[in-house]
Amino acid sequence: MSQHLPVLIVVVPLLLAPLAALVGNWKAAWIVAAAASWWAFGVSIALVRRVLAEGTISYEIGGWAAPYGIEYRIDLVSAFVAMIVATIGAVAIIYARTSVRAEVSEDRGALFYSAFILCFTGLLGISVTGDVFNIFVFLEVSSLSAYALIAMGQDRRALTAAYQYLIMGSVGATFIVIGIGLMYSMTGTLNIADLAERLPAVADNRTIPVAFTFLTVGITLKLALFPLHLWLPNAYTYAPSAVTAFIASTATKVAVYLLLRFFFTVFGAEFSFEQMQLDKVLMPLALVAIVTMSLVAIYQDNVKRLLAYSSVAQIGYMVLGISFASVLGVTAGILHLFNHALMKGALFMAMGCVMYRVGSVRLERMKGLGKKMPWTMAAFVGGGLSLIGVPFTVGFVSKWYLVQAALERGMWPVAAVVMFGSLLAVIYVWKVVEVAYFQEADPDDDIREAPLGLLIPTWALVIASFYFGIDATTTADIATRAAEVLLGVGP
Amino acid sequence: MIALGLFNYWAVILLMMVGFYTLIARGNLVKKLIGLNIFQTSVIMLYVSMGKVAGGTAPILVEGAEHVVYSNPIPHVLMLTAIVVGVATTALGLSLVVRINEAFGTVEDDELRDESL
Amino acid sequence: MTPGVLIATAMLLPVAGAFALLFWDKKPNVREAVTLITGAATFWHVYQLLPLVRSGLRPRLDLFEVLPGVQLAFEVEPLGMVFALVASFLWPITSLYAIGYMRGHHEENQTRFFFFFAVAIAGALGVAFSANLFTLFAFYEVLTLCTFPLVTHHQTEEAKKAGRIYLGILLTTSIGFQLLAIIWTWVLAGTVDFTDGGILAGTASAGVLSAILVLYVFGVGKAAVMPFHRWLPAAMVAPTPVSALLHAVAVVKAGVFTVLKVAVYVFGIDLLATLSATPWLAWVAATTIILGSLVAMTKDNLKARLAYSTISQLSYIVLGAMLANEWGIIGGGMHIAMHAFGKITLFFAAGAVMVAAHERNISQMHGLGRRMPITFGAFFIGALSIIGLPPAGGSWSKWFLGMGTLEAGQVGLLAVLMVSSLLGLYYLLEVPVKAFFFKPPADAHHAEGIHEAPMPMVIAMVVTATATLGLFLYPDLVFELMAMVIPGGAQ
Amino acid sequence: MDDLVVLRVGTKILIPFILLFALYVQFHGDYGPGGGFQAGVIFAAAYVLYALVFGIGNALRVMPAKVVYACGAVGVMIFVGTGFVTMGLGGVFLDYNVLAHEPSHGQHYGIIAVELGVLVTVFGVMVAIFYAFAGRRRLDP
Repeated sequence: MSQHLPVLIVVVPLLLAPLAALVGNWKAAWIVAAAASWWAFGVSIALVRRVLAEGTISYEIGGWAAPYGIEYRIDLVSAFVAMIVATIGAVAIIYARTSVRAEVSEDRGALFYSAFILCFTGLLGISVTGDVFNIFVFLEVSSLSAYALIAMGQDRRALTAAYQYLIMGSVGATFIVIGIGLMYSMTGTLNIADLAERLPAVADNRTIPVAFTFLTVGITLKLALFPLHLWLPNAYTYAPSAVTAFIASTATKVAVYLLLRFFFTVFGAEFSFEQMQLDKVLMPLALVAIVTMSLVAIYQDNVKRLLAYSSVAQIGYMVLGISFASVLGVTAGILHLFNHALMKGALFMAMGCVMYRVGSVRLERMKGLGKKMPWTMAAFVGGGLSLIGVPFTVGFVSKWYLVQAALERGMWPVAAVVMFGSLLAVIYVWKVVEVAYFQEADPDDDIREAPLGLLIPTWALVIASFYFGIDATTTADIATRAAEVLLGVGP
Repeated sequence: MIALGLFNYWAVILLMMVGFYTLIARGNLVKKLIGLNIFQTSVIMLYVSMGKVAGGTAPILVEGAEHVVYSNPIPHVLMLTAIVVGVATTALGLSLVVRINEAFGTVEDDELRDESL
Repeated sequence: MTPGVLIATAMLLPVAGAFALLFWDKKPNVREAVTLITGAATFWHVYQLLPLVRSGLRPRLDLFEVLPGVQLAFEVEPLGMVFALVASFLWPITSLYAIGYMRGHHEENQTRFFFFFAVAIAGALGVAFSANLFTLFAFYEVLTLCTFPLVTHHQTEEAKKAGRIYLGILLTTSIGFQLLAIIWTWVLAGTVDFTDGGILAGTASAGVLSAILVLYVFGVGKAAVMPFHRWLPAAMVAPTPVSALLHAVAVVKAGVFTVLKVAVYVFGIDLLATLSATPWLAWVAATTIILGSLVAMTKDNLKARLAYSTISQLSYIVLGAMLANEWGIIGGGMHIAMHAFGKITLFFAAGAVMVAAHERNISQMHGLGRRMPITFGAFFIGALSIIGLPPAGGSWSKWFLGMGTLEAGQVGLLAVLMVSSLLGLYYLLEVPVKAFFFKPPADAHHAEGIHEAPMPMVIAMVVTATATLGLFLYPDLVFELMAMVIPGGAQ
Repeated sequence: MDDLVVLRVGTKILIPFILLFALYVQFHGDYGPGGGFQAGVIFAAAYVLYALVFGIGNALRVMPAKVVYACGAVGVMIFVGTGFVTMGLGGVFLDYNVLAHEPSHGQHYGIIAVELGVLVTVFGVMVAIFYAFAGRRRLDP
């Protein structure tokens, strides 16, 4: 049993996804979906522990040996990303039970959960597989189901948002396939470990830089790095709340994982950053993303859209960390993957609570919510503090490492930009807080606190974002070791 | 003449550009999808032509014969998957277009933009 | 109790008291009894630490590692002892005063007020006891955030605007500069622990260290060095007890305390004296002293005048730190205590006038002294201390600061101190003089029926005024503690 | 389309052969060219042809939308289920060798089973897409 864990984390949800569609009734479908995500959650924890104890795990699908057959290869980075996805999935599914009922029509409930689990499976699959074409397949599994999920939003603009995402996402995925194809044509292998071994021999050939470029564009499109982020704000704004919370904390994170995987493991840091000078591209874009997207966020009056722009800025932080290509920088990037998943999940979930009671997340409808929905807004403040990077929250931990990485390189202006980004976060978070706490509500509104079914998952993430801010040694340790694995300097 | 010897790649690039251009330049959502399809097809061509070994036969085991040159089957197999993905994307895209048409009464990008505001 | 437990209880008591308050929301008498008892108990616990510190011990409490290598830890050293003693002694007294004030003024949301008040004290004690820069920064931010609801207590438009300035400046400076400086310190020194003699010596060029010093001094927004002083007058919209304890003692002193602590334990006096930024910053502080006094003279609103006086006085302490010799440090440290008692007395008196006569402006206070002799008598004593005249405690700290300027060879700075005293003579003594000796204005509506403020307020005032006098007669304790801060003791 | 006799008769004759061909492709798919994907598409083509000629109402009576959706789901489960069976028999996921007494037979069985899953899914999805578009009412002009 335990030797099958690497594949079980993917195939059990894959088996349960159609089952959820088959059972038809949304309640039963929810049970199936919850079983799938909690199963994956448990397995992901077990995998992290095993990888920490024993090192990289390899699993050969169908018993075909590695470079020929498909290999599932789980190192610390994969296990950590899988754990992030599974954790958020497990919390989001609890949240979905109440939230989706309010926002998605009942006859589509079963299909919703089926698509949800498929998306979940795809994201897990990307993180555990050791085969580049398999990555593409899982990427499409997750993306296609994500498009469908977004289209289920109440607002009709959800449809156009999903369409826009579909077009841009497919272009991104196709770019990735082109990159993979060109690499295959030079090396004749699709296995990540094997590719990493064979690429240096042909690195002088012009095909490899071309493949590299296609992959860069494709992946940055998927992770919504500025200026390829245009699909993201609408998609996050109009998707059902549970979907926003889930996708915002997982989909882009997995895309960042792809970035790490391709540029560090497949091409190697030396090729990516010294030969191709990737940092010269990524770092300015990341910095611009941090500043401009935070500024744009300030001017939004739909809070979900505000948070979506903030997400683009936060992706900038992750990419910035990676662009240092040092252990500290990559550690910061990986840490922020996890930390941002927690806080953005909590924030979007809090907005889902508002959506549930108020029916809108526009700023002018949130007047006086601090009194009427104290727990919800307290959760928002908690997540917001983390976004700002106040001590004892996860956001602080990320910032600590990021600034450290910048200073280590002597790039103090970069560190200053990071700080400036936090200050912009103060403004957009406080904008919401002021409306919720300082403006009087309409007296005839009958708004009550959100139900426990929504509050408990929201607070679970808020508390986690405080817990891992107070005791960050575990996550920081894992992230450091993961960074060492990626840079090949670890034991 | 080397450039002409790689005519398959030229064809792929041409298709790719046609698809990409349609995808970007056309305002009609259905036409965008068609562009996306052409774009994806060009990638399929890229892979398939990549797997062809000059003088090779279809990769089916020929009983008894030794030293037979086969084309590389893996790119073809991969493209089978890519085709499935393409079909799924198109189907999903078209169904979205149908619903957009029902919700907004138009499938033109510029009109939609006005509607959304 | 072991020292570690003492430290923990001293900080936990206010928090526990705060939560206990919530239970007696509906019973004001019980609620306020709880406040007073916790206040007294907290002071008692802090006082228990005093003999240990005087005997040269440094009680320590290590909680846990937050980040690898960075601990949440507390250590009571003499400087922190001074600050903790002052803050915890004045808390129960201010609570007593607040009871009279809040009831006399019929304020709303009193439970929330007392709750955040107590938490703020816990934050101040956390700052006082912090054993490293991280812990200090964390509690510094806790203090910022939990005083925000106090500043915006009235929830009016004006309060909202003040709150924005308050939070904006304090977070901008702390996240933008101070955190950057802390992380820079960590990168250079590999530690953020406060160590005798400093940790930065020899880690980088003088230019870099000067830059870090500038970041620290301006990054501690709570020290209100110009141009980052605007938050302090803005915070005066808060109820007077908040202005008294937090914006004359706990919050602002947390700022200057941080500057002193950084000067002594991070840079070390010897290193500090060699940096080119140090005299420059001393002159910035001197400018603030003069400008603050000048602005104070123009203010007719008594609380605003006191606020600018505070800005000016805080820079005495920053100046003391930047003199970078033992007399400067001793004078600065003593001024923490001296200014605290003097200024809180002044605020108490100002609040008493507001409650009893409903007057805020000095021009309306003519002749009030005859009706409220105790109040204005206390004001007079407080004013003497701030100006630095015997028989009030403030004269000692000024004396030592003056010696510091001479030792540093900065006669110009000595002149600044003198001029500032003269200005203080004018803008502070104007109030009691006019109150006692001027005739009430013709349109004054307060002629009849005005008498002293409620009893709890008068008691509080008398206690602090007496203490101010007492500190003149017995400054030994503070001096002794401060002398222990200096490596090798004072000659 | 009641008047198009030739079409109706022609279709009736063709459909069984198309279905048979689909099965041929399916069962030939273990070691030779062919397989579930192609077979599923051909199978669906036969069905779509029927629906085109005899009307979607009749087609829905033969196979209601629910059954079609179920096909899509069941196929995936057959595929994944095969993997679980091989795991249960002591192999790794999708290790067909353990399915029979000797590996090459096992490979036969395994591939056929997996391809059957693919066939069912592809058929289900293809017909579902057809239903989704064909069954939609026209927008009022």
